Amino acid sequence: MSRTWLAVLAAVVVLPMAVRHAIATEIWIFAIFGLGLNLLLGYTGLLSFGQSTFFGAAAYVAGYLLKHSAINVFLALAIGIAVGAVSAALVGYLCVQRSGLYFIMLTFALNQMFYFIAYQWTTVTGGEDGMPGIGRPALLAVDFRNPLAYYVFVAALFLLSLWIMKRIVESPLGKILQAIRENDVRAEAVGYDVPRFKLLAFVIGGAFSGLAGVLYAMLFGIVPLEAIGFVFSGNVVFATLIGGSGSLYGPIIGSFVFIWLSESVSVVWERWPLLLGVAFVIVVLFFRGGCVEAWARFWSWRERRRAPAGIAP
Amino acid sequence: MLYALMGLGLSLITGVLNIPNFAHGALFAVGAYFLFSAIHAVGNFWLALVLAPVGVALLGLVIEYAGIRPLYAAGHDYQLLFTFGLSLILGEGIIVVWGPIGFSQLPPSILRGGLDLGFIFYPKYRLFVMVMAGLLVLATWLFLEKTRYGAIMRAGIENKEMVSLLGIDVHRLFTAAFALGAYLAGIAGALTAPIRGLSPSMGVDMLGIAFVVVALGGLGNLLGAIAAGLIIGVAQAVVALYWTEASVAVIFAVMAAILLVRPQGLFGIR
Amino acid sequence: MILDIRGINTYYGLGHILHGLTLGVAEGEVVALLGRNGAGKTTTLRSITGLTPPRTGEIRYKGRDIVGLGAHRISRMGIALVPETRGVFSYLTARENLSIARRPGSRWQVEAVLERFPKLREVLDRKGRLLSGGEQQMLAIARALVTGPDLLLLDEPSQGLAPLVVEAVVGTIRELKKERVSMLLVEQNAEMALQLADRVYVIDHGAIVFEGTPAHLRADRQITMTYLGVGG
Amino acid sequence: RAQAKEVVMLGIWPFTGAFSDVGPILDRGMKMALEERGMKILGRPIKYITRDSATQAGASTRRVEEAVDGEGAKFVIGPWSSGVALAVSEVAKRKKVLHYFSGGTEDISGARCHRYSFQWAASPYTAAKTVVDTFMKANPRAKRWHLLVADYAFGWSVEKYIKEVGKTHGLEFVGADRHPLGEREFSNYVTKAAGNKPDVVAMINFGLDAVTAAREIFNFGLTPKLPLIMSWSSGVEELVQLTPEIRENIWVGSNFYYTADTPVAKEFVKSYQAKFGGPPGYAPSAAYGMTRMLLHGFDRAKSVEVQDVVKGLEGIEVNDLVGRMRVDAKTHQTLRPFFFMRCKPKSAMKNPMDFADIIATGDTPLPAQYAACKDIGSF
Amino acid sequence: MALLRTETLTKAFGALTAVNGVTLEVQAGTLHSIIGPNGAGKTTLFNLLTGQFPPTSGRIVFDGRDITRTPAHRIAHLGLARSFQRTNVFPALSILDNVWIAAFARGRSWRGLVWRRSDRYTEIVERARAALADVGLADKADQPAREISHGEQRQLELAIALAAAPRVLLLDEPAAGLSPDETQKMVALVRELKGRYTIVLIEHKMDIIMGVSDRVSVMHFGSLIAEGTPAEIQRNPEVRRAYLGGMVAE
Ligand SMILES: Nc1ncnc2c1ncn2[C@@H]1O[C@H](COP(=O)(O)OP(=O)(O)OP(=O)(O)O)[C@@H](O)[C@H]1O
Ligand SMILES: Nc1ncnc2c1ncn2[C@@H]1O[C@H](COP(=O)(O)OP(=O)(O)OP(=O)(O)O)[C@@H](O)[C@H]1O
Ligand SMILES: [Mg+2]
Ligand SMILES: [Mg+2]
Repeated sequence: MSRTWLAVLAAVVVLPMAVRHAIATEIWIFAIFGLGLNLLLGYTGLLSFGQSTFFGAAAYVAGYLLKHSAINVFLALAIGIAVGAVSAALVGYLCVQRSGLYFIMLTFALNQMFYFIAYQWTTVTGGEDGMPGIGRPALLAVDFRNPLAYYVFVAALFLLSLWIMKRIVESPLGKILQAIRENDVRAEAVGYDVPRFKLLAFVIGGAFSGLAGVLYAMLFGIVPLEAIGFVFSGNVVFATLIGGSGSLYGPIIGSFVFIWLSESVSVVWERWPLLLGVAFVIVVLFFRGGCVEAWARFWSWRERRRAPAGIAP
Repeated sequence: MLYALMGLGLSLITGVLNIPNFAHGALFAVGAYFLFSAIHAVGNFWLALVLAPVGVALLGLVIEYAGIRPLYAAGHDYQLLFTFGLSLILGEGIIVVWGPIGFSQLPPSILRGGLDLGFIFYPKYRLFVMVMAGLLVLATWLFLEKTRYGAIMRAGIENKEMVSLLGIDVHRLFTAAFALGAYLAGIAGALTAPIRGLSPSMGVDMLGIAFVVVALGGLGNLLGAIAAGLIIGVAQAVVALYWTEASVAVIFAVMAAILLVRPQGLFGIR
Repeated sequence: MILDIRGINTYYGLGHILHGLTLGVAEGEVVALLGRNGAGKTTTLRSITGLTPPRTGEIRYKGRDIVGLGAHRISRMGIALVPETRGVFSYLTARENLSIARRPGSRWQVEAVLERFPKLREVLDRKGRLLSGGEQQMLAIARALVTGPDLLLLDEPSQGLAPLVVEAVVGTIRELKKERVSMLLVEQNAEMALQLADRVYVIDHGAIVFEGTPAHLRADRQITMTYLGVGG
Repeated sequence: RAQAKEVVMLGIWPFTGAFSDVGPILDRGMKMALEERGMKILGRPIKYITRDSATQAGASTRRVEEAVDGEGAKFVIGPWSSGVALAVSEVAKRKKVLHYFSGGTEDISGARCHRYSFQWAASPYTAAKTVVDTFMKANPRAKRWHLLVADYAFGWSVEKYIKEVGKTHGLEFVGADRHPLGEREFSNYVTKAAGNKPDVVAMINFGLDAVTAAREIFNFGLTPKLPLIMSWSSGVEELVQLTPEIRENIWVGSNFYYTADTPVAKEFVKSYQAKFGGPPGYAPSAAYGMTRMLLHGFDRAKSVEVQDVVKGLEGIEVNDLVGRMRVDAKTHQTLRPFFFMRCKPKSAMKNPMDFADIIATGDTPLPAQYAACKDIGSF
Repeated sequence: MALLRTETLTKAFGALTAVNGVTLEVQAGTLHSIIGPNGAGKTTLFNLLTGQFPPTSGRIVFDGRDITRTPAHRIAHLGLARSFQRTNVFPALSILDNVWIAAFARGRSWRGLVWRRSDRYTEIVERARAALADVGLADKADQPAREISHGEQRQLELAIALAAAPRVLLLDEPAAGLSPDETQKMVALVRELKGRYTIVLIEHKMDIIMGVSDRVSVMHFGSLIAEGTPAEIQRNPEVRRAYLGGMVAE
């Protein structure tokens, strides 16, 4: 087992002691969400600004079923993953042909469309009221209403997701997606159906988003309207960028920093989005590459400072 | 027409500068608030209507110079992060400066009341806005299509290096394009204020629509943005009459439908 | 010397392209720069025009160091480039292509340039992308001329042109020379370059490997074989 | 530990997001009510904390849970928007903490009622009855009504009751258009309303929707020729966003108006004016009023335990902010008067905040056959 | 029978007809060169053959099979690999990954696409390493492609084409930008490959063309103006006028 995995495991164990269970749980949920996005953003080079479409759609569908037909947890998760994947396939079908700004705007606009559908379809989604009353059915005598039990469940799923994502990025698919990001014309010429692969990445990302969406709904017992809104889409992009989109682990660090930061700042000052905005601007102007790169830079700076001393006779 | 105006400004910035400007809605709101303050400062609607968008353009100038210029070479992700952060700052800034509660701004007295057009009673101010927006769109279009500057900007869309080889300062050109885009957002906001009033959230409300207009019109296609703005305005008005619940979602549905048929947008070439 | 390049080093990101390159162009002189693909000819021109400024070294134009000035400033000092990609704006008409380059004090106004390329007059209102390759090349040269340059940089001006048009370009270069415009000519068509040039440089891997008159170069089989791939 | 004796109260207010305008003033109201008691209840210190609801159900849920778990908050007041309130109400139920809310959802004391949540605002029925009865008394011939309704549960229920009450007056509803929440382009609705040639336009919407629509109705020249009724308005907060010209001939139903003629209101308005330089609107008053009711509940229960306070509130009857107030033990609905005002023309305004006169109050409770809260349940 | 054949293949970009009625036959196992002035349409012809864009009219037949409107990635699977005139690699990927990507595309099976670790495909890795060894890049396998010199990128360009184990190799100016000795190496390599693959070669360097080609076709303004053995082409007056000019002869 590598050092990174040990670090992640340590974080999983320590986090619930450091912050409240709900926030700790939400951090890992967000990390799952971020993992899905990063397959698109970091590996395929597609900046999707509409990830909450899949997150929200999965949360609504699974939430609805949890509420009305007493399905078990794993079925709910499976349904959420499926809904995430299918909605991603739909949106992806429209979007993968486009690139650059067009892609961003399309994912954004389609996200808005789903948002307004959820907003208006009050009989099912509850509109602005959200869809409350979602339970966490017990599984094998484990009562997930206990926050710690649920935390352990989510953390386990997160580790599973991370492992799956690691396998995916280390598989041929991961390499092919990177190749597409680097040079899609050449990838096509070498023999890959580029739109098809982009769609596949989209669907996998959607499945991860769907999983995160269901876990989120069960965490708070409600699917709030904002779960499908563009602010949510933005947040996951920003969390990933703040963490560093170049690395598999970037979104994990990002979601930790993002959620922890916005929660603690919001208690301090009511105009906290202003600070968040300032933070974004600072990251962009001075720390492009996010935490992962800032960390790497810090280390190389330290190494450089130490090196001369070591060489000196 | 207002949609067209918004779309035009955004299309200019996204198309010419290749920057996803999520702060465009915030600039729109700032335009409205500048108008409000300017009226209180100079006591004259018309003068304020001239001053407010110029103020927004100046703000745009500063933003471009200080923030956007270093980002042309960075990826869209960072540009997006920046403009989104900017929109948060501007939006919250409005609350800090003008307070969280909205205002009403009456039209100038000669434009109050309405005209009976026989089949419909229509407020004079709305007619004025339509004419103004039409004129502005026309002026912008003429400026970009018929003058040397317009040609330069369109050339800049295609090939920055070549433009600078002709002795033209591309940076200044882009600053000007951004300022012009900000100006259009600002004047759209100022013109809207007497209709929809002012509130800190007005920018966010408008942003989604502006993006749809640009996507539909084709990136950087100014004429397309105008046409898309009109189409969306009409579609929304018609749907609101028959199926009110859908009047917002329809904008996006129309977009999705058109993009299915024409993936490059209505008039897109790329 | 109207242009005096001394020991410039130019990079693309990490790629070190020009290695201490030195060359000069005298007033009213036509200088040819020859070399294989990727030797750094275009990079030399980009260095001069400020598109890819050298990191070190000196470029003096009319006695003034122009390294680090913006491309537009350098252009306004009287240096014009006809790029190898032509750089015709495809969504502007030919007339607009010319009009955005126009400068008040230029010694060639649009009319004067059109006199030189009568063919262009017929296509003035056509969008750039509809022009034929030859027309595009003419337009690129015309556009460089209306800026009124004292130093004209030509990057493969004969590229993709029919022999007759090549003749026209050759003719134009000769006339410009009579008007004492200095020129730096990059050409794959070595024969044409050698006919026109007063002096020749051969560049390889970003450094000058030969300097002399065309006659000298023709005589030097070694150089032509090794660096130009011709003359065998 | 000293801390254990503290009573922790949470104000969950919208400091950012859609209703960021009212967050700070809600906070003021609650703080004033607590300070009146010297931040003490039954000899124990009160610790007042706030959280930002952001008008997002998810964020509110998260933050209330955090305040309950982390800060030991046991009494929650707020937030502002109905949707978010229902989410907070769920948390209250789950975490077994007391929740008091004021706003336009019937569900808190209706379909989704439970032992821990209370509703301070009048029932939509009370509002509809007050509005229609009073308006018809003043304008007996205005029988053709056009309704403009926000398209969600609150709008539907008020619409239902207005039509119900309207029957007794023989009203003809010439149109009833629903608009989505957050609509900003009302020109089409207004044109349609004008086409119906009504005697009066009645709006059932709230906040920015109501303000934007009222403005548009004026722009299209309907007001002041026709009367416009804002059936369920926040009063000051909405009226201040309009100009005197627009307000002319607007009639307003509200849960509070600062000229309310009760001793508590007079005292509150005076100290609020002195502190903040303007009269309180509905928001600070509701926060103030709810906090006072909650404290009355403590007094009656003589305990600081959540379940005791709940029991203390159930059936309590006091003369407070808006007059005689009673908490219905079966539904947790606060039974109380609703206000109906008429806006003043510019010339009659004594100061810029002198918007309207109260012309009537009404307190008819929701008839039992409509009550959706069949069983309030146990703890 | 010809392995690769075009029938009156035409490609117009608006008013410009870049490839005009080209009918060409490439026999299996031969090295067939295409020469012609800049802008004659040679690269465009390659782009048509590999499906980068569809022709305006005409047909392409590969191994008896009509591939005229087959998309690029499908054509690559059929065994048509190309190198690009402008270096066109995956800059952030390592040299080995660059080649690996091409090798995997033509791998026997894509089983385990999203799951199996990519270094477990031993056969693919071997083929990739062999291609790198062929062009002399084996010892740089782990460097990112963006950090190697221009000449090495040209070699990588060729390795990517080779790794696909193609049946026909389309080489677009493989020697452009190579220093003289590297050019020599390239010529040697092309000679060696000649036995193994069917090769179509575009080159401006006449010494290479004349040295290695079995047949030479000459394009001019989109059309084929001549075809023959190197010796015939060198003697053809029209070719000399259109392309070779005065430079080659003496
Ligand atoms: N944008 C770029 N980024 C990185 N490297 C580049 C870039 N442009 C050119 N190069 C490299 O710089 C070197 C010199 O290129 P340059 O274009 O100057 O050659 P040239 O002599 O003009 O060749 P040609 O005859 O093909 O035009 C080449 O190795 C090329 O690959
Ligand atoms: N996508 C395109 N759109 C429009 N015109 C194009 C396109 N691609 C190539 N052309 C034009 O088609 C003509 C033929 O181009 P092509 O690249 O095939 O020439 P070539 O024979 O390969 O020349 P070279 O020897 O310089 O590589 C050129 O004039 C070129 O400008
Ligand atoms: Mg070049
Ligand atoms: Mg070519």
